[in-house]
Amino acid sequence: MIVIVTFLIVAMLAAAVSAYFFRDLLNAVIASCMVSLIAAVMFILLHAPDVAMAEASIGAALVTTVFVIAIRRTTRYEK
Amino acid sequence: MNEMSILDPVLLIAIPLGLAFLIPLLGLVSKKIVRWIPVVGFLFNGIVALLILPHVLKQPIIVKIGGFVPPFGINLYAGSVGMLLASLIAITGFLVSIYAVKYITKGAEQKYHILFLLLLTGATGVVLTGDIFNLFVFFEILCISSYALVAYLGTRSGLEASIKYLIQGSIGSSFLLIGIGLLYGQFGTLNMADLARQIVDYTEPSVFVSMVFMITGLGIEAAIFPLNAWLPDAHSSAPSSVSAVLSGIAIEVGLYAVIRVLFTIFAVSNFFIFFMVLGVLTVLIGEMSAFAQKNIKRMLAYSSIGQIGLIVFAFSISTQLGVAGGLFQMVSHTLGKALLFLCAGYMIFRTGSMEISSLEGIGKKMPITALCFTIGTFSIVGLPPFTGFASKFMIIRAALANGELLLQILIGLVLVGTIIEGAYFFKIIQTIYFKGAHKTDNREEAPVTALIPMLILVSFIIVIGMFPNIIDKVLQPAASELLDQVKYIGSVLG
Amino acid sequence: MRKCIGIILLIIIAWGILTSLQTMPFGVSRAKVANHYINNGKDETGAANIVTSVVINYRAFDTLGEVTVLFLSAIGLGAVLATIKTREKRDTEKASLILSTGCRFLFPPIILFGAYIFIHGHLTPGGGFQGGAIIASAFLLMYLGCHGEKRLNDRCSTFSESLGGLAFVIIGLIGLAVGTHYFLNNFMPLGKFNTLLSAGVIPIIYIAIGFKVGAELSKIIDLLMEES
Amino acid sequence: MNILYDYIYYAGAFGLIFIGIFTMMVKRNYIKVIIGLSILETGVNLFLISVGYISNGTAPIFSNPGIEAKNMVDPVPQALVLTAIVIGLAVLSLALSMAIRLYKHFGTLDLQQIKEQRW
Repeated sequence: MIVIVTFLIVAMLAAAVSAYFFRDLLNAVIASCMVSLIAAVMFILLHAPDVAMAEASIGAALVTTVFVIAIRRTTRYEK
Repeated sequence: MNEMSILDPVLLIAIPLGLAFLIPLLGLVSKKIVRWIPVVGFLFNGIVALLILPHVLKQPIIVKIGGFVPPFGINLYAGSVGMLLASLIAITGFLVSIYAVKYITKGAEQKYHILFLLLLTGATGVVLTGDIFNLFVFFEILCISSYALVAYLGTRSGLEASIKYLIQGSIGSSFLLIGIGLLYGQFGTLNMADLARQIVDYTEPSVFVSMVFMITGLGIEAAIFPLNAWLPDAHSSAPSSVSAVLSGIAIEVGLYAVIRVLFTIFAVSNFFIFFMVLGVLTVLIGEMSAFAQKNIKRMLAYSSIGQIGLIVFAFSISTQLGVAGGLFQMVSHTLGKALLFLCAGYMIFRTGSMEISSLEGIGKKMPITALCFTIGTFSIVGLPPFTGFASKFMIIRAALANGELLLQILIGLVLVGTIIEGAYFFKIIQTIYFKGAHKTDNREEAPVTALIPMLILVSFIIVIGMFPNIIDKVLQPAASELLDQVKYIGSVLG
Repeated sequence: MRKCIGIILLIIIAWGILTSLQTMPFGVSRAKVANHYINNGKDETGAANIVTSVVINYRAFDTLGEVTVLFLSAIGLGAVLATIKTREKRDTEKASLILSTGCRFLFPPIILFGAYIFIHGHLTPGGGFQGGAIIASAFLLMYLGCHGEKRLNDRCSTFSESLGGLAFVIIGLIGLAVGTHYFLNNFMPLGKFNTLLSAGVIPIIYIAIGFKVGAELSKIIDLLMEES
Repeated sequence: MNILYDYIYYAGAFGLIFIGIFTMMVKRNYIKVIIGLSILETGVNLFLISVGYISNGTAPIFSNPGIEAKNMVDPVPQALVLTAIVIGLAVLSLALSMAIRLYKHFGTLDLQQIKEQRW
């Protein structure tokens, strides 16, 4: 159990750090989507199924969609 | 008791929310009705708030939402402070929304009215609530509607200001939420009175950290000195009717939240010197920056920073007289600054420019607006017989009451700030009346819907300034409510 | 330069948080309020899902505020985007028949699933917000799959968001008017525990929220995607 | 091992919060700043949920009769986070609509350049 949790948290932090470093905004958005998804898994592990559902459907899916639409209507690369 | 159950303070929040949800439906029927909805809502709010006000002076009303006893459900605490500010919000909102009926012509009007209605509903919620997470939710309502309203005109400066405000404001909200989480982790409750009962010593490191988080988060909205980078841009590039409520109400409400958290939850008593110095710094920086401005709305925005500093200073004296003076200064700043922004709105609209130099000779073309503007500046600077004088006088009396040397020095610095304030406001008045009389292009007076709110505000300023006893009856119980933590806990938890 | 200031600031914050966290160890029960909800929530509200009973009953005022925030966001977004005059034109390929038929085929089940989630909010995990988000995802699928054919009906979405919000407020006001005179009081009979028709006003409020959230999230996506 | 287990969730949550704040402070691209905001919000939510956790607990739902009340995790932070997630979405979508407007007006998302070419 503890190994899984540690792995998840390290993966989550790695995703967050890579969201900081990516020059391509689309990649950064996908990385932050991954942060949200792993957070949803961790909510399940912390026995919060309601929040996990909300995080997966709102935090991961809809927020990413909104980001992608915004990037499509603006610009994709950070200079 | 029977009569009180009809006049429930929760109506002050529920009815405007319902009206805001109703606006899109009415918008399908008729576009004209929509702009009168906020007027109706705030008229209702004003009447209800003024009817409740005399009852709460004797004893606060605790509203249990959903019928659950306070630590378990959310409660509203309609005490003297809450109802004083709620009536102030309702009255200002009523006047500004009358003004906006004709003033807002560009953009998506219907959306403007919804946002405006909800902004002040959020403010009412903040001043009435007795639960810290509920405070956060209403703060978000207040903030999000302000972000959208600042960007409403879609100009470049408005957009940039709004983005700055949004970034700083959302960091502030996250900090507030972290502070709430830390408090919940330690004490297992979210009710203010219950927290206040359990927090014995605020200097304990863990409690102190959560307090710092909450104060930082709220301080961004209240624009206390190091956290106010967003304010001048946001207040100067919003539509004038919005600037009036942002300057007159939004930052005051933020400050109220800071004071409520400090006094009631943590019962802070010894680092007020720190806040006093911050307040004086805010006054001096705000007034000096205002002096250097050429743009009239930016000047008014910086002057708001100065006034906020004065209010912080008054509250941190933390005696009965000082707190009452701070509340009085809040009232007079709300009335005065709202009046100034409303007048400036039509002056800018008619001249088409925000530069002070372009206002030359407007005293002849728009005599009533210019007169109202002049009275507003006199009140803000603090000349008798207007409200500003009475409130500043009260603060000075409070500062000199103890005879401490430090307080005397600081109040001296505040007075220097006031002199700077006087200097730049008289510069504007000189421009309005005594310059550029040769200009002959025809500019008309502001329309009636704009003049009525201005004149009502002027009459308030004069009446309260001449007879400060009217409001003093509310201020004294309000100040003792803020200072008396034990009574607050007792009245909520029984 | 900015990085240095940032790192110093973060170190100060981290130090503060570390001192604070020592008083709140992980995984230990401590809350009096939470114990009350867990032990009495079942009897006082009639909902099997305690989170739902907290969200819709004990802390319903927060939820009303939350719904308002979402409403505000949709309105504010419309106000901000309304000032754009020129609409861009993009060359997009029309979706193939298989894709668009597949999307149309999937649309009703997704809506149904969303409705299931918010109707069963008081029994199983989920509720108005999650269900509303799922409904919005159905509309998103139609946008992506059936290019430009199905647009959100403006009037319909306005109706459902306004009526959803009004229903919430009106239920609250009914609670104020009847019975014990409390705003948002659970004035209806609680019914048999763990059945669909139980828990008083909770299912009704969740249905209203589901409609409102679904309409609003779809509207946000619609406003952002608007181009043709 | 025990100490690790005690603090690992908190460490994850505050790691996210710090990365988020750092991104918001350092980056100049507006969309990157908003990505930082979304990471920050996720971190705060994770922190709130882990405050309410109880060792060997169960989800606070009486889904079948055998579940006992005393082992349930704290439902209050879950309700708070539900609210916070929705508020986060509201702020993010408003912020992104402003990004679209910003790009229309200035042709760039770099906040530094925008500051320079404002007047």
